[in-house]
Amino acid sequence: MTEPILQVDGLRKEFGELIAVDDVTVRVREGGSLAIVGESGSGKTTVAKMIVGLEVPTAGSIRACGSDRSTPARSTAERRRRGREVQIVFQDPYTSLDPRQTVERALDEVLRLHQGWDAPRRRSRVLELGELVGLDARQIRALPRALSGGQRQRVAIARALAAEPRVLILDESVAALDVSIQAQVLNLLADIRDETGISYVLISHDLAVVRQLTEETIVMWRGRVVERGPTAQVLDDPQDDYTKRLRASVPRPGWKPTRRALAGVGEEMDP
Amino acid sequence: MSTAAPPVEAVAAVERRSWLALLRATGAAGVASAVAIAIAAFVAAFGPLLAPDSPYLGQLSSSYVGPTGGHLLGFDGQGRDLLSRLLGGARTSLVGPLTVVVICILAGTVLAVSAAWKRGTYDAFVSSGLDVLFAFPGILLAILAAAVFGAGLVAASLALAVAYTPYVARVLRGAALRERSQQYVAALEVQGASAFSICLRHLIPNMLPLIVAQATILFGYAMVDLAAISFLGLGVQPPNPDWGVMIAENQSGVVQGYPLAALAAGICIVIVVVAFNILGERLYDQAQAERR
Amino acid sequence: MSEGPASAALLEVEDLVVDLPVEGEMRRVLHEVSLSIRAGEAVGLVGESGSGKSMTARAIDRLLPPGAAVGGAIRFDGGNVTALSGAQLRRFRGEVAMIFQDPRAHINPVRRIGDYMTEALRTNRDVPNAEAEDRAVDLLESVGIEDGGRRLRQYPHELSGGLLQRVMIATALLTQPRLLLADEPTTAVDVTTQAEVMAILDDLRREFRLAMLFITHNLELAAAVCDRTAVMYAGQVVEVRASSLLHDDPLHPYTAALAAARPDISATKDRLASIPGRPLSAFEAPSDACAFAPRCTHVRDACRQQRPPLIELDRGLTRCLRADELRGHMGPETA
Amino acid sequence: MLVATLVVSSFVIFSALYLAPGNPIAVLSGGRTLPAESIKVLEARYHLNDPFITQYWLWLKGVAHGDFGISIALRENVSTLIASRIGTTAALVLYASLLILVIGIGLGLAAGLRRGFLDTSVLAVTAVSAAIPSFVAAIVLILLFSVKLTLFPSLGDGQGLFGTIYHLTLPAVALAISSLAIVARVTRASVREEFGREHVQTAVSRGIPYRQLVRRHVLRNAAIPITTISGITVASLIAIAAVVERAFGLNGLGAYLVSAANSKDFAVVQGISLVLVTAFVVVNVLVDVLYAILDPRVSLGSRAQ
Repeated sequence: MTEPILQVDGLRKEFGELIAVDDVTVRVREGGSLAIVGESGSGKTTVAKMIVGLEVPTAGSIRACGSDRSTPARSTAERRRRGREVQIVFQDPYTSLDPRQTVERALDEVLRLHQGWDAPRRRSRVLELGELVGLDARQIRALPRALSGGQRQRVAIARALAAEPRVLILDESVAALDVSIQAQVLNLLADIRDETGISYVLISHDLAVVRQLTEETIVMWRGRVVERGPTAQVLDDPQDDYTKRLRASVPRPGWKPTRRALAGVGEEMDP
Repeated sequence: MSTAAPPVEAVAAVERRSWLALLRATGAAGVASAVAIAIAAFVAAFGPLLAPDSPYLGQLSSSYVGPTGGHLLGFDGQGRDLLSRLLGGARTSLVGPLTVVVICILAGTVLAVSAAWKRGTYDAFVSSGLDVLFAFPGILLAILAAAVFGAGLVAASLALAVAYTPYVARVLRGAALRERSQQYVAALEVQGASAFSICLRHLIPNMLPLIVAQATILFGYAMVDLAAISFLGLGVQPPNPDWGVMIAENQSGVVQGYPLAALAAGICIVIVVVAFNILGERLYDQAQAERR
Repeated sequence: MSEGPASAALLEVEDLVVDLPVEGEMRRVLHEVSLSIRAGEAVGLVGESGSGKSMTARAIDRLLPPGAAVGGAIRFDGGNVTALSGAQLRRFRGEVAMIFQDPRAHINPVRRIGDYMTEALRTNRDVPNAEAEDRAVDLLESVGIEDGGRRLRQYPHELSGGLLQRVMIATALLTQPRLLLADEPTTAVDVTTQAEVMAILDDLRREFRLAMLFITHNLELAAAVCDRTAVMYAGQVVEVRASSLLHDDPLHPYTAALAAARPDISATKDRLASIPGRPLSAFEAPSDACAFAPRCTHVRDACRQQRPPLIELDRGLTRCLRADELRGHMGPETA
Repeated sequence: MLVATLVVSSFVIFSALYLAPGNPIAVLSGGRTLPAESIKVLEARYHLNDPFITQYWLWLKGVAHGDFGISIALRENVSTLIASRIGTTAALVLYASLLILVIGIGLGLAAGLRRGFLDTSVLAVTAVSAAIPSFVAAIVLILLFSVKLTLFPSLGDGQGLFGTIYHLTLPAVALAISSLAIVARVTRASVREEFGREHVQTAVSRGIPYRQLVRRHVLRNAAIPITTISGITVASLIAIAAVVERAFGLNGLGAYLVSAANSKDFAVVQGISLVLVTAFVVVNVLVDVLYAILDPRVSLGSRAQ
């Protein structure tokens, strides 16, 4: 068996007294797609931040594309190499782009960072990337404020892909989009996977989106993994109490919301 | 059909706002203020060349003599041509505040951006250091500086710059923290861009409208404070012309019933400060509006 | 589920038109919105961003920003809402309670929870403070907050978002209103909390025989908890349908497309039937054509030549010229 | 924080002695040539032969007991000199603060609550008066009220309560005018901003009457930023008072500080600076306390951003 493209073992993160992530283990095979499901406070976003190096793990190890990234990068070259291994697309289309930078310049900046190409070559790659995510030449020259939320999210995807990463982390990347736009972006992500063979890690609270995009699922609750397995199995036949409750909370035709014992699992109770 | 651009998505042709467009957006009062500032700057640069007479030499016999043919504004208490002194005084009255603003904006920006970037203990250290510095009112620090280093524009300007820096840094730190938390910054970090280049090429340019607004507002404050210090005799030293010095020199005229000499210098200060205040306020509103 | 006679409606909105001043010019935000709610009935109002669903609620409660131009009619219990002022308007607002999406911004941060909850009772109903607090504690208990007495003495920043949303719901019910306008009350909370909040709303609504206008972007949620659902697009209501029929037998292509575009939790779709383009705001949409025409896969020339009226069809309402012929052919299965 | 700030500022004020060009004796004597025994006295007084930190500590101990040293120019105890002048400055600052708080906040509230003529004129007048430096205001006031109308004196401190108020009126107005305008503008803006808050809309949607809405939700919340700006401006008066005292020939601390700085009377400069900084810091701390009372989200010690 070949080594997984992303391998996370015993990951832990403490913020002072709070244990945000506790003993999380993740495997993603090349070309595979994994969902990390959970609600606020589950630690799923902290896991994503540690994988891309925005947070330093308290304990545990992270390996991507065969090299270790458990500790902060020492050199510029190392930092950029990691950038070519794993990329991320965030949730908020409105702050994910520099408002002063055109799409073109944003993509060009990333290309310059990673490839030793001359200007014409970078320019043609920018157009190629635009085409890949469905942006025309006019949109490529535009500033973010001229673009809709869906278009901005396409730009964020293109920027991540510009580094030609092997793993793309989607941190609630379609959560802020309108339903009709969300469908477009989900289809786009499926097409990109077919074309490039990239692996996805989807961080999401939306089980329908998880079903649509991933093969494997991990369910997190209060920093710990409570259930894992093939996505269809986890959603159709959840074993853990919390997963069951999460599944039952999704509105559907004929759904009847019920009140549970309030101090029960998952219920936030503050002082 | 797979990844083609959806048909009805249109792109509004929104260009990046030029500084000229920004100025126009500040309205009639903003533009008028900018014009007033431009005139003041021109006078500061070329004032001595424009002056009809010497700002230094005069005859005591003309003391507090009103406007006559060759002397549009008459004479000051020492019989010097008032217009020439006003024109000559523009330079020190504007260069002083400019020095203050440049220093405290530079220092404030560096402190604010580095604190916002590093966060944690470094930020706490910088912030509490600034809080302590906040305990020195600008004028008091300038008087102290004059007592230690001797009276003069340089000591006064440096003292004011030090006193203003915590204020600038505090305002800009808030803006830098907001910018730092934008997701595009995290995206660039993940790409492997260096902190220095992200700050220089993204953070600071995005804070620029606010920085310029701050600088403009501070210019007005610095001008008032420096003129006050010169008025106290601890800034620009007579016989050099300076609007603050001129008010002190000609205060006796007010009581003697000839207020023009002191008033003229006062009016010059008020006009320039009003212009900086209004323009700064409008630019600030624009900077805030752009954030939304 | 038939449309009753007009007199039976508690709230009736007819051809509501709203223009707002934006940068010096008037911009249309609502385009002939018509809607009715009977006493005790829950109606969902669904739409994507910019469709005008929140603006509709604001117009009903007379909360539009200054300078807004309002046309059409809003009637509550037979009375003309748009003509109300002063004490009458305040009394009307006591009968219509509003729940907002972001409780943290909508509750005064410098006053205690108890003050927030009882202010309207003390001020408008002259209920003594102690009695008002007792009632508040009772209602907190019915929204699942047991230690109400302690909560009343806390400040908003000491409570979590989910708890604050419950406080807001309890507060809305304190003055015993007859209509609840709930503007995306669960959008900012977690899925499990959403289920909890919806259950509470549902229970209390039935207990108090309260009518509700439930605003959301989530079609499945609205359909699951409301008797009828109205779908908005570009500042107009394009369909009103019994919730039970909405999913399988929609009357407007937009509703059908919206349902088809959502991924399915119980099955992986090969490809989502996405709607091309982006949702339009009222002022961007064509005014002399069907607003959905530019994105509609069933569009004909006629759709571009006039704005379709809201017509009745199978006890529902639709703004589609081809509704009758397309019926059964625009559902998710055929998309 | 209060203690830390005071320690650091006293340290800065003390070490200014060493920052100055020339040896401490030259600084303390202001360049005057002193007889050998006077130098001995100075050395003993400032413990100049001890290590720097010891010198500072002994100086600070002296200050804590009210011993600020001896004025080289007047050959008198600095504390006596300060005591005889502090009253004038305190009265001037208090008088001006009162004007700022009453008129500034009053104008700001009126303009914030009523759109129209009053609002526009307050905006226009305050835009100009915010830019009038105290010494320019001083000459205009002297010209109008002493020279032309002869209603108020242009010089001197005055005797007794009424005399003091009478003599301090023009100086207080000159000192207050620009701060008053700034406070009025910020007050107006805060009221407007609070009116636009979502929670105010909630109160409207619940049928709360307008007057109560304004009082309990708009003004109550606007009090927080108004407190901040009032605190900053009132504190800043402490230093600007020097300028006004000079312009009106008042015998206050600030004017004395300036003449001491001019004549290089170093002990006096140190003493007065320390008094003024302390007053400045104390006002800021009072504002922080008030802030914590007004805003339940702020706990004492965490300065509002």
